[in-house]
Amino acid sequence: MDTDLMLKVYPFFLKAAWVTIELSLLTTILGLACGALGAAARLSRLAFFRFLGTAYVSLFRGTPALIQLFLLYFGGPQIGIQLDAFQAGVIGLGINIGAYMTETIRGAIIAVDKGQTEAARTLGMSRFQTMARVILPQAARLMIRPLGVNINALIKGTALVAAISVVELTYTAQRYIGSTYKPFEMFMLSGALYMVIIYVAGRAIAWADRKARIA
Amino acid sequence: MNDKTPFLDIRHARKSYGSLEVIKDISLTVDRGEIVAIIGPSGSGKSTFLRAINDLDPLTGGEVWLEGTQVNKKLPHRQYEKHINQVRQDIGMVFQHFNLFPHLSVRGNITLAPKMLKGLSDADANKLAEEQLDRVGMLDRIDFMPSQLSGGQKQRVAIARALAMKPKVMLFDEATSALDPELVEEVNQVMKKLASEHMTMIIVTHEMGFAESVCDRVLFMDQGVVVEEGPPSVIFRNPESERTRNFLRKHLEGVRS
Amino acid sequence: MNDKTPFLDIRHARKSYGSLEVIKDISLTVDRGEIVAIIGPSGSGKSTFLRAINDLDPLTGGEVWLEGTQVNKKLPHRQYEKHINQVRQDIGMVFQHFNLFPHLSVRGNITLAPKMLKGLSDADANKLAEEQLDRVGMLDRIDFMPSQLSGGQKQRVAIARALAMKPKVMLFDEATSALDPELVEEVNQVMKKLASEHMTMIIVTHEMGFAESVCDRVLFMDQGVVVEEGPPSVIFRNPESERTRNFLRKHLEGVRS
Amino acid sequence: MGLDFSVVPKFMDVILLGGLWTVAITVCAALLSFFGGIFFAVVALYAPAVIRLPMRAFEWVFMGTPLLLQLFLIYFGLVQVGIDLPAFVAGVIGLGLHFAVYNSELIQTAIVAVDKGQMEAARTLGLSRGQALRKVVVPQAVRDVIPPIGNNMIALLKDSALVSVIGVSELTLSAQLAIGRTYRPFEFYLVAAVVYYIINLGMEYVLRKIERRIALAR
Amino acid sequence: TGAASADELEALKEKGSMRIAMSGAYPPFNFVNEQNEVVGFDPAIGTEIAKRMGLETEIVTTAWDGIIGGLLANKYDAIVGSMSITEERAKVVDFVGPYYTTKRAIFTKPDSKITSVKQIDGDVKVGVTLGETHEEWAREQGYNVRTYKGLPELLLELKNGRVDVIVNDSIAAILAMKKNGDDFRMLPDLETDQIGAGIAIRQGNPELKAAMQKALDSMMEDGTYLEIANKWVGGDIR
Ligand SMILES: Nc1ncnc2c1ncn2[C@@H]1O[C@H](COP(=O)(O)OP(=O)(O)OP(=O)(O)O)[C@@H](O)[C@H]1O
Ligand SMILES: Nc1ncnc2c1ncn2[C@@H]1O[C@H](COP(=O)(O)OP(=O)(O)OP(=O)(O)O)[C@@H](O)[C@H]1O
Ligand SMILES: [Mg+2]
Ligand SMILES: [Mg+2]
Repeated sequence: MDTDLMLKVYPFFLKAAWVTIELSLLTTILGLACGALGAAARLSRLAFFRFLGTAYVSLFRGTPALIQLFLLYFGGPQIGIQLDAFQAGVIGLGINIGAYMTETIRGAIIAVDKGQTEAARTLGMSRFQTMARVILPQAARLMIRPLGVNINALIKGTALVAAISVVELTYTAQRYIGSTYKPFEMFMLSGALYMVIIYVAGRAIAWADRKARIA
Repeated sequence: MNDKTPFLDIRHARKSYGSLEVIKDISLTVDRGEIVAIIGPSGSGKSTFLRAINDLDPLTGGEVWLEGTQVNKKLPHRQYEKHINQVRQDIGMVFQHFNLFPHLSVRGNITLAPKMLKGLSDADANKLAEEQLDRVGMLDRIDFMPSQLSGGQKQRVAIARALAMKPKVMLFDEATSALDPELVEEVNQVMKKLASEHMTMIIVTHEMGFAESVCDRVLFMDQGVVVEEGPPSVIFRNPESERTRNFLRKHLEGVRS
Repeated sequence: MNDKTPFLDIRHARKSYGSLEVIKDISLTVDRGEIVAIIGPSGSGKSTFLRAINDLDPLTGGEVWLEGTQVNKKLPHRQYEKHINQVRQDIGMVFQHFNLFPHLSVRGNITLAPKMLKGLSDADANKLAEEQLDRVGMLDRIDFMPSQLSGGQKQRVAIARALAMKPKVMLFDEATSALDPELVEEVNQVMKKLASEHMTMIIVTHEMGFAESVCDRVLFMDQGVVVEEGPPSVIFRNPESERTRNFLRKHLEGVRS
Repeated sequence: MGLDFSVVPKFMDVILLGGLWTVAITVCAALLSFFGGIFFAVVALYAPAVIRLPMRAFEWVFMGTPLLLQLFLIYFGLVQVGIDLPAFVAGVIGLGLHFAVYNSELIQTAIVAVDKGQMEAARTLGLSRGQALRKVVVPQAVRDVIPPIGNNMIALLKDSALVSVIGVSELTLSAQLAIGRTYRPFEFYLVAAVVYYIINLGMEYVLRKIERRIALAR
Repeated sequence: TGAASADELEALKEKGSMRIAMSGAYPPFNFVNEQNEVVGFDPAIGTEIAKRMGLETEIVTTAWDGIIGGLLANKYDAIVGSMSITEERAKVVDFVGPYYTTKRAIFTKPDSKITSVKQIDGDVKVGVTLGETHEEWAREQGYNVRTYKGLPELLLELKNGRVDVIVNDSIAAILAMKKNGDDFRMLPDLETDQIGAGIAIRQGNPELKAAMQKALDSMMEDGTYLEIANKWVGGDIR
């Protein structure tokens, strides 16, 4: 084990970890937005929106994120979408994880007892009011943990953007492997940083879950 | 509204699920202040009929009128939504499984709809909640969460929640059948109290004794039709039809062995 | 076993949850073929007592003996496990909520334990399942899944499942109180049939009428003690204690309003 | 640059063969992740601390690091301590264990959620704890999480693309190979996406069938 | 893109800088040093060419799988990443150069029984890097080919004994072994052409191509090229 080398390069890994963190945060936000929209579409009264929602989930869950990224980043310019690599990474991964989050959010919403909707509607509350004040507050508790799993997968999935020239944690490791021929040391560094990021994210999610449960 | 218009008027109600006809042409008028019990075997369509009154399970045929307004009016979606949310405020409903909102306190459960729909201020809504909880004897639990209440207490809160909308009629769908026998009585007392205040009520129940002591009229339903209808003394003591007799006999065996 | 040894003998049973004493020194002997009912208000300890008999909720003091074998023997963990799994085969138990195994068919529910524990062949286990289902009138449902059965049917299957182990005594914990009133009767019939076959039974129930017509002896429990005990005619008609009288009065109000 | 699919047919056999490898690795890894998940879940809930805690650490590593890295360590790392796994086997183990850990989380929650009455009923019949777990509790827990486990399996299909790093010529690698020859990335990635999608539809179909079958067993 | 109408040279001049792409993981040609900077023969050549054209350079590192896709999608202007010039690639991109040449080489472990190219038959496992020209070549020879992500993996696998021989550019491999302290043997009797490495640009830019070629030629003439080659590779590799 070449600890000297590890000591020398670890600051650059820290910097790369920061890129991974930024990517993860932005992707999470975009993914949640897509998930919320997707779930709304899938639960819509209108068949057209339901179809859109279903097609979105099916296509984006049905093909590898890597290929979606390639098509967005390399294929985008052909239809006039010019994105830099980081933007493409966030948008590509965000839309991809959004499809998974759609299902998570939808699942939590339909898991709320139907009697709750009935009771609220019986009082004269509208569909929207019922959703906002009765169903969503209850669904929120149910969805935090499964969304946490989505986020965990997303953080690890950010490694894919190496393929479109974003130098994040995994590609930093790979570049150093290329020049130092020390794969184990480099992966040890990146692996440890991933574990820290994922640990912190996990704690944050557990905290949110606890908060929601107490409320 | 002139005096000849019935208070609640259900005309030729029909309901099918696919090819299964669950309600077969039932008509019923209820006067203001009248208390009607609906009894009948499981699957006879009692719940479906009750839930049709506020259009929760829309009828496939027939009309429901409350004080001269048609409840189940055919309207374009948006107008219908507006209309039905208005009408439902006049029709309180209490379910077998309470359906309290678990994320809100007792107070929150009661004030949610009045605040949202009637624009009550916090202070007014609170006053309203206290009044209604007092009415069902639950004032001391106003800041509890539903999970901290017994079944009977939950049901009394559910009743208070419905009452807080000042409904013109209350529908009860087996309000006590999910309760332990000892807890039934406290809910029955609340319903009796409402009866003494001349609240119009339609009560689906399995408790013949309670029906007998509280109601003005009893409907016996079976397989989607009203088999027999009349004052409790007649229905329970001298039913005309064989089916009613059979049901009552079995039922008493079931309850008293 | 000599004739003076009681069939089922519970001696000075005590049970606490922390500082809460739930069973306070109850002794009870039951003869072979005897049918005992336990009644009492909610929280009085009926379930706890019943579940102590097969050591599902172990007692904190006292002994349970069945046919000369101590059920709640203190043994090292592994030996205890072996012992208790053996003994429990002799003690059938039926719960309020059936607890059928939802992932297994009716047949699977009944044959699981005999196959695993008694090493019955598929053919023998099937024959056994058919016999027991016939006994509770459910033979035609042998290949249904529990989700396809009504509550009463589920409970009859649960009884058949317990009977398939050929138990020496059957414990019933409010076997009918989760059922719709119409479905209660069918389960009561099965229990009556077992009574006529001289099965030893201990029945926790809320149905006084049923207890009266089936049982040889009734125990009234309250707050962890047996307040009164005797033949049903005495307990139900002429109870000695004030507490029993109170309970029975309230209870009748609850059921019949 | 317009799309030109005329180069595709020449490589179709390579792509389809890659598709078969993808199916093979997905099926094997899915099975491993399923049974491994049950095993880990039972260990996590019931094993004594000496077994449970190391297992927990092991799960932690799998939960906390990217699959890419795990595959690399299994394939290139284990051989240095004398465990020489063929790439396919290493891929199956990496993918399988990675998702087994996820499945284990699901199954643990479900085991805890199985109605207490089920264990009681089984114990009352005289079944031992182990027997009750095996025949009554675990089957129900697994049944309850079939839909989310199905999700994991579909994610596994997509992640099988990563096995290309250790040289298993699955679908993504085959597409890359064709791209390497023709320099037509879009065409081949699109073709690969379609093949993935078809495999995915197949899996969804099977899952729906299973879900319908278990719906009765609730 | 309307490449045919407007040559990109103009646009580059206007912008004042040129983006050049490489994997960043192919020492000594391009790699990251311990200061996390991308250095090596390729960036040096690319920077020098740009300088002679009056342009700044911006270096992009990207995984090899997508490197041509990125060029075609206009994510950068040239690939100066040790890309071998092949007929097939030339159908998709234009090449400036070659800016260096190398030879294909086959390596074995020092104690291997394989001492000649002729001994490589169907039982011999041949490791190559995915997407390199060597992969295609090895397949054409009918070898039992296994593909990997890059040279580090190839060397590991050769060391681990999971492949018997590897096929790679001679220079990169020799330098890597030196650095790594490995003592692999090059099969002596491989008959192979020189392989030229070129700078890939988008097609339809004759002026850009000519300008870059001119810059390359001039640095070869005035000795700058040799200086760079000596610094990074340790010899002239024209
Ligand atoms: N959503 C539905 N789809 C199909 N059939 C339904 C649906 N809801 C109810 N039914 C059927 O309609 C019939 C009447 O049901 P309903 O719930 O009104 O009976 P009920 O008299 O309230 O019975 P219970 O006393 O058990 O509550 C039953 O046969 C039932 O199976
Ligand atoms: N696991 C437990 N921990 C603490 N207290 C318990 C536990 N189980 C039961 N108790 C308490 O023991 C007392 C007796 O409960 P038990 O369930 O035996 O009553 P019961 O007579 O069966 O009532 P019911 O008619 O409602 O079934 C109650 O006060 C209950 O709260
Ligand atoms: Mg009903
Ligand atoms: Mg009890």
